[in-house]
Amino acid sequence: MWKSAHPIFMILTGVDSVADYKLEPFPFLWGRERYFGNNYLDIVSTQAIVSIAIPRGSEKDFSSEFTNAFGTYLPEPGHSVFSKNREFLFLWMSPDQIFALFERDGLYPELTVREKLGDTGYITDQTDNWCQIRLTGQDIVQAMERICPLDLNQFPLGKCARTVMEHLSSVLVRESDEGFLLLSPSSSAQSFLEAIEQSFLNTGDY
Amino acid sequence: MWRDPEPQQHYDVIIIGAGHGMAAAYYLAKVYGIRKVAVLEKGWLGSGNTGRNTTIIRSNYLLPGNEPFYEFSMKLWEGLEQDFNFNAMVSQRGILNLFHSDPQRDAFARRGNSMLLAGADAVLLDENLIRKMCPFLDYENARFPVKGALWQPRGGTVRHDAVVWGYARGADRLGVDIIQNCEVTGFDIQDGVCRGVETTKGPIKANNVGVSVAGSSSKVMAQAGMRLPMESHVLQAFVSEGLKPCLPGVITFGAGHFYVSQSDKGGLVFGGDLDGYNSYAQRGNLPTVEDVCEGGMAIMPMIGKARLLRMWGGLMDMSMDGSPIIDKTHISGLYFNGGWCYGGFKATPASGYCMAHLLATDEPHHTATAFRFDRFNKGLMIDEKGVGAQPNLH
Amino acid sequence: MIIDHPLLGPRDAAEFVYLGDASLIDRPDLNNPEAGKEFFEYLYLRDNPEGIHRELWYHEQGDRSWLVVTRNTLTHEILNVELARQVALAMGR
Amino acid sequence: MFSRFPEGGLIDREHSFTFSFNNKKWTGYKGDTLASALLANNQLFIARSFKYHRPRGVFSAGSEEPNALVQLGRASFSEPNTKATNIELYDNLNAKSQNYKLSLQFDLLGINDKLSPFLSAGFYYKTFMWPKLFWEKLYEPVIRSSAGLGKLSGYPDPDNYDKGFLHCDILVVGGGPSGLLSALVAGRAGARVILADEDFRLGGRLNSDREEINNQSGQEWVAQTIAELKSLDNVRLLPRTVVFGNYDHGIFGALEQRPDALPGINKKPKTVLWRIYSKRSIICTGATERSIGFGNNDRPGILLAGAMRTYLNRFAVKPGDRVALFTNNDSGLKTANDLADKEIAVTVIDTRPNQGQNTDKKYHDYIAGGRIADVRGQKAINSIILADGKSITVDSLAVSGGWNPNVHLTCHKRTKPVWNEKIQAFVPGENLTDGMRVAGSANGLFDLSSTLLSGVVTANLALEDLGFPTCQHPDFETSVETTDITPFWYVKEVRSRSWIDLQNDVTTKDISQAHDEGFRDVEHLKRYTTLGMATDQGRTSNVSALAIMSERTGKSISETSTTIFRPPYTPIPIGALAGRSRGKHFRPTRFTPSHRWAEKQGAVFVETGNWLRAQWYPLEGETHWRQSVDREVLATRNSVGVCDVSTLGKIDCQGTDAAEFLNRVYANPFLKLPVGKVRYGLMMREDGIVYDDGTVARLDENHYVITTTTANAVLVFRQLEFARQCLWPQLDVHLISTTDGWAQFSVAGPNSRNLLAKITDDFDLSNEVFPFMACANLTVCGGRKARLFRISFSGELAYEIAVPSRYGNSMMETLMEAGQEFNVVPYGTEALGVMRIEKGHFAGNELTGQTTAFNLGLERMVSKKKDSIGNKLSERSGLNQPDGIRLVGFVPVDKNMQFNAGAHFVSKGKEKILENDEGWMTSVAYSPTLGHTIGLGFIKNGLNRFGEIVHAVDPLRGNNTDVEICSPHFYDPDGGRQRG
Repeated sequence: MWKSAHPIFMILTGVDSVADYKLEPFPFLWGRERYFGNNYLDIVSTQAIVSIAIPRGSEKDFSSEFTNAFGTYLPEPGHSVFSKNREFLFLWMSPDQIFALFERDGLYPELTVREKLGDTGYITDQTDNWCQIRLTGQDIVQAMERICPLDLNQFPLGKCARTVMEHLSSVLVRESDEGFLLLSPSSSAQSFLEAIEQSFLNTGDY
Repeated sequence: MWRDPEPQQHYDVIIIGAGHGMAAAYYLAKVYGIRKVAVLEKGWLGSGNTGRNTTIIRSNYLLPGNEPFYEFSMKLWEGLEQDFNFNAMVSQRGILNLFHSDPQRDAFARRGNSMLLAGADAVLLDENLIRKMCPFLDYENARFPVKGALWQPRGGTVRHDAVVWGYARGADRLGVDIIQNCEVTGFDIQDGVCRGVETTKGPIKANNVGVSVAGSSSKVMAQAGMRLPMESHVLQAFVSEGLKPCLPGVITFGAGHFYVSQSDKGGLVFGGDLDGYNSYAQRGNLPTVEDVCEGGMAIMPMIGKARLLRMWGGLMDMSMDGSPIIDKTHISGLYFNGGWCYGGFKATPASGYCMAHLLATDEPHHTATAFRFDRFNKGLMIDEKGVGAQPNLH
Repeated sequence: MIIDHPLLGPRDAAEFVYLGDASLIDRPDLNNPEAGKEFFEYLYLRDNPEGIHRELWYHEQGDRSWLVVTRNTLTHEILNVELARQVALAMGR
Repeated sequence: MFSRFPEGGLIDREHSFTFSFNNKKWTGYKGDTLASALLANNQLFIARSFKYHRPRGVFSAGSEEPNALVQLGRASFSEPNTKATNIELYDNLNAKSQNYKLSLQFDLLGINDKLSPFLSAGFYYKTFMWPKLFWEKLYEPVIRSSAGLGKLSGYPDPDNYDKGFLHCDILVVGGGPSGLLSALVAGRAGARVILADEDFRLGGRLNSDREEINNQSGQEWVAQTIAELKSLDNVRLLPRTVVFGNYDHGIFGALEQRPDALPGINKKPKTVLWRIYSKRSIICTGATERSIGFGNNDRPGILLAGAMRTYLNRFAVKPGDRVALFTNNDSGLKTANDLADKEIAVTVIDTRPNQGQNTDKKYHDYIAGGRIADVRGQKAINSIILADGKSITVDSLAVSGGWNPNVHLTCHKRTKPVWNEKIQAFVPGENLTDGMRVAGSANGLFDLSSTLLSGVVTANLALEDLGFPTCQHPDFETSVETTDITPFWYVKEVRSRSWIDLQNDVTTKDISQAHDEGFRDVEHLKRYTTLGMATDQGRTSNVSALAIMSERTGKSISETSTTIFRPPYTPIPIGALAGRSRGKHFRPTRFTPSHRWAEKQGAVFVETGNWLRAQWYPLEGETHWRQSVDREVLATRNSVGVCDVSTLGKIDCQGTDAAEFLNRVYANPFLKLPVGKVRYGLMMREDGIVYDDGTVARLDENHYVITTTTANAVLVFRQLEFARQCLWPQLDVHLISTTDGWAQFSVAGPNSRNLLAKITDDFDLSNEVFPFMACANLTVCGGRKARLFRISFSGELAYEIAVPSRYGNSMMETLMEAGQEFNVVPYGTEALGVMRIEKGHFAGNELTGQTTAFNLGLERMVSKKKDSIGNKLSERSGLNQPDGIRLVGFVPVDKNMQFNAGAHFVSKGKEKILENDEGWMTSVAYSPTLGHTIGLGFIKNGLNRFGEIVHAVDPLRGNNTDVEICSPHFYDPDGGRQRG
């Protein structure tokens, strides 16, 4: 009999024999980093993204499960929130969906969330759907206003939003006073990176 | 150019709308001998879509319901100026539909063959021929390289205002009353029969009433209690400053949303997509302007230094399958012509002719038999673009 | 244009995709004896007013909510914005 | 003779620039415009007019300029129709005159001016028709060759352009006195303010006029105000920025010229197109002066009076020793006063009979109630002739017919301006929307103290709206200004032509003629005469034309009303509006996970939407694409091939109601799909037309994975969200796209199982355990997460294996390495296409958006028992006609013959006309498996016509092939191979 399709069971039951081949990760932008003056652009490659959808009809149960698991409330629309231990950053994505961002510690990031939440919520690994770019520095707003329709001067810590830049879907998260995390679909990551780099080059002598 | 008469009490035919409607009145008088006709225009002559478009004429249609009609229109264009003795500057310098992929080529080939089978003209060009004809297109650095084009040499442009004026002058001389600044406020319908209209200049009686009001179709027909398979959308059009001649004809960019020609005065006349939302504002917003210019720069990067001089917004009667309706209604004596989407200008002569035919004979013209109201109910849509009941995508 | 999203506040219309008349929520019941006629009218016949229009917009480059926007088609003034799901639920869907 | 005063003006005499005009070198200063520098060098004759090629010179000092258009820059950097009055001078600037044949001085087309009796308004329409062919062959080419003004280089625009987004509480448009003050008041109150002005120097008329504010010079006041504005963090100053359009909900379009981007010097953007999102806006765009009609009033050396003041005071240009001023209002007298103060001999001709008696200025002469009938001098004015015949020798002439508030931005949303009798001009209408207010002379306030006060009042109103503190209204002490005007539009006692629209060469006579021919609406006037349609958009001429028009019709100007003001306020380069989206950056590029590997193999790529996909993988020695594709097909069919199919849309669908949801969005049933199984899904639009197709895999009780076609991934997701939120909001179902998350590979061919066995971890791939249409989560290559689907597009024993996309490149390498013993090949989209045609699978070419399940032969898949999207309307009679088109296969009767997609079908022996058209060929391939060309296509009643021979008619390519109708399943029709 072939085994249950569920990935969690696959892992928990282990495997008897493994193939002789190895797969190596190769994200498109891996290792690219760059300074623009004092502004730093870094490709984040170790952070997992897991989506959690909230089951219809059990919103309240989910909310309390969530709070029990992570020591914080669900993020408000347009906002992000850290878990109490600050290991997880949750982004509000839609009325019934949030993203959990955390340091990846295994092959199955969805399991990390599943272990915390139990069977409440529908979970999908989104890590490979997105490229993640972290920007830090004082001139980010000046550069990003060339491509970002959001008002980044009024985008305080704890805000996040999905929008469109240069025809590309993107998610912005204010991570620190001088720092933003940006997500954009991984297949077009190269175009996204070029758009950001060009914005710096157009706005300063870097 | 034309008289400015007060409306009479009764006409054989009243036509509402002086765009296609003016053409209809002209052919009614000239071809069908019905001269006791009034054309009612809410604004000034040419204030509707006839005077707000990118002036392109072509008959490069795909579907059997459409192609013979548009080819009929093309032939009328070709004899138009001699017909009404007014120079509308019909300029058949060709229309080039660029394609960028094999599936697009296949679709254009199917279309080109439809055109040839219908007696129109079509040529499939490869990249080398296009390079000779249009050396200024982006071949080296294009995101979507040009693979070829469907060319209709007889396509081209016409001076749009002159079309209005020419038909008006012609109709006026045949006895048609052109009544400007006369808005229809209601229909006189008794026992399922339309006997006339109410207007801002008082009631006017008629044996038959034809409605041909483009983007205002839903509004006007609502006065007769009808709901239409139609939405009104804004389409922006653009013209650049005058430039020395630099384009050979009409060029359309298949991987973006951009079509362009150059007027006799030297302006680049161009356009793209609808703004995309229902609107009666007759003006659009900036994102569409940018989108159109992006398409323009992507395909012909020499136009970066040409300046956009004016833009305007027309009210498009976007139908549910992207094709028009020329048909009688369930109300006796009330006829409708609309749903031209943003292809109405090129149709002006045939639309007028077929409307005149319908008004005069109560039967559809043989090139316009598919343009029926009941085609949606029966599943006989004429959907050139294949996007379904989504008017803003046609 | 700017659409004042009920959850997220004002956002550029460029983030949205337009569908059309909000009556598209009110999909007929297949089991109705007149279903054929109702589906035809539902899909093809639209109010197309010059003035107040309730219409569907999708926040595709945002939170993926479908919204019911009440907008004046003559002036483009937006009078009200609701989550379409709430509207649909209130209609008993 | 014009010259430069030895001192004074707002130019930086420390920085002199050399520039070239018509190939001669000249000198100017930093702070000059090209126009001021040319005037200072006594260059009056600059351009030829559009229609009559008359000599023209600088007329204004701003973006309203109708005359002084030049071709700026060299070669590919060359910009046509550039207003010399708007060009900020820079070192080595190069400009040339335009619109002449031979030379500016000796223009062959100057003959047009002599032919003018035949070239009046609308002349085209009445002539050039006979004989018929002559229009296209003769007349039109001639007219076209004389069309336009400047030239495009024909080369790609080499400049860079950028765009951006700005947000503010209050946008102030215009940096004159009212704008500066509005911005200051709003800035001090703490509001986020943006102040934009099209000039490179803020200050507006205070740069041109000699005024005092609170005992400071206007210039000192400007400098002090700007200094304070610059000190405020919440204020952003945008000089060189024209706000060109007012759009919905407080959004404005603005174009900033970047002075740091000089042609060819660096790659910085030349302009930035700003979309400014404002909560409130204050329009302080000032006013534009208009002229008066009189004979030859277009000659070089005739300037608007305000412009002459600008050249005099701001640019220190001396307009000769003897200057005449023709005015109907007080503002003109300011020019006379400033000229007189510079000890220039001024003759004032004031149309008003009773003015000027009390003036103490030392004018050379003052003629009250005077009128200029004509001027002398072709390429530069040398004297004026008064209506009474008196001649006065002059070096230049200043004209003021009054001022028109720049109401444009207030009208872009169709608010009509209203006529104000007192100032004889249109002012902004009532009920401006989206928080717009108007201050200063844009609102018809022409004296400085009112202007300043309105700046404060307006800013306070905006601040109050937004909940900011307001300020006291200060008192302003300014010079006393009077603004009296008596309407006077044109001089009647003239013999020569009086010009109204200088650029499009429209005269007072043309306006009368249009009226006489029945063009009595202002829009008709505009269209028939082309008045106001030139690059200056008639900013100095429209109102004068209206006045003349209303005189003819007997209506008031108010009744006559204006044409519609539309964006843009000034012409905007198309390149600037496109920004970065051109060339390769026109749209984003999406790469497949194995792109790098494919690149190394020398794959040929093809655009499919935004994706780049490998089309085929040529090997050394293969010179024609067909060689590569045939090899890939045969190798796959004979052993095994691998294709990156990651571009297919993938949607995770989860929830307790997921099955119910899928059952409603697909035409075929989905309630009973077992866990671990895949089912083909046919998705329709509500109108019963096929929308998309793909597979649905049930990975777990409440977890499905949907695939869509590459092209429709986004559209299907949108449609599903609509169904989920709007149609069935109670269902517990959740969607998320995972298209980019998974690298997915088709592994196809008889050895596909053997190949996969080498890389999967302890997974039983046998037909018994993992049959056709099975699916599973599993691990590969030592514990890597993967999904496996046993589905086949090629018709072979085949699988699709998915791994997280960052492992995709490595997965491709691994499959190639592990597959060496099977002679595995990578195959591209061409081979994929060939195999699907051989197998009779439809794809994008068949799904035209007009195709029904019936057309595809899938009508039995559409469940009649359930309510799913499109089922009801798919039953309409027109979509189910018995002789409707059906998808079938075609083979050439002569197997050596080829045919193409796009050919139409005509029954044998029938005439090849549209009436006999029975369908068309949708997809064609050469089948290396069968050894001849095969095709799929739609033909009427096709399923009942197997074996019939029809013509595949392709007149477009001169091809006409007899083809036999057959089953679309050319290859392994029983499907034994894919189930094996």
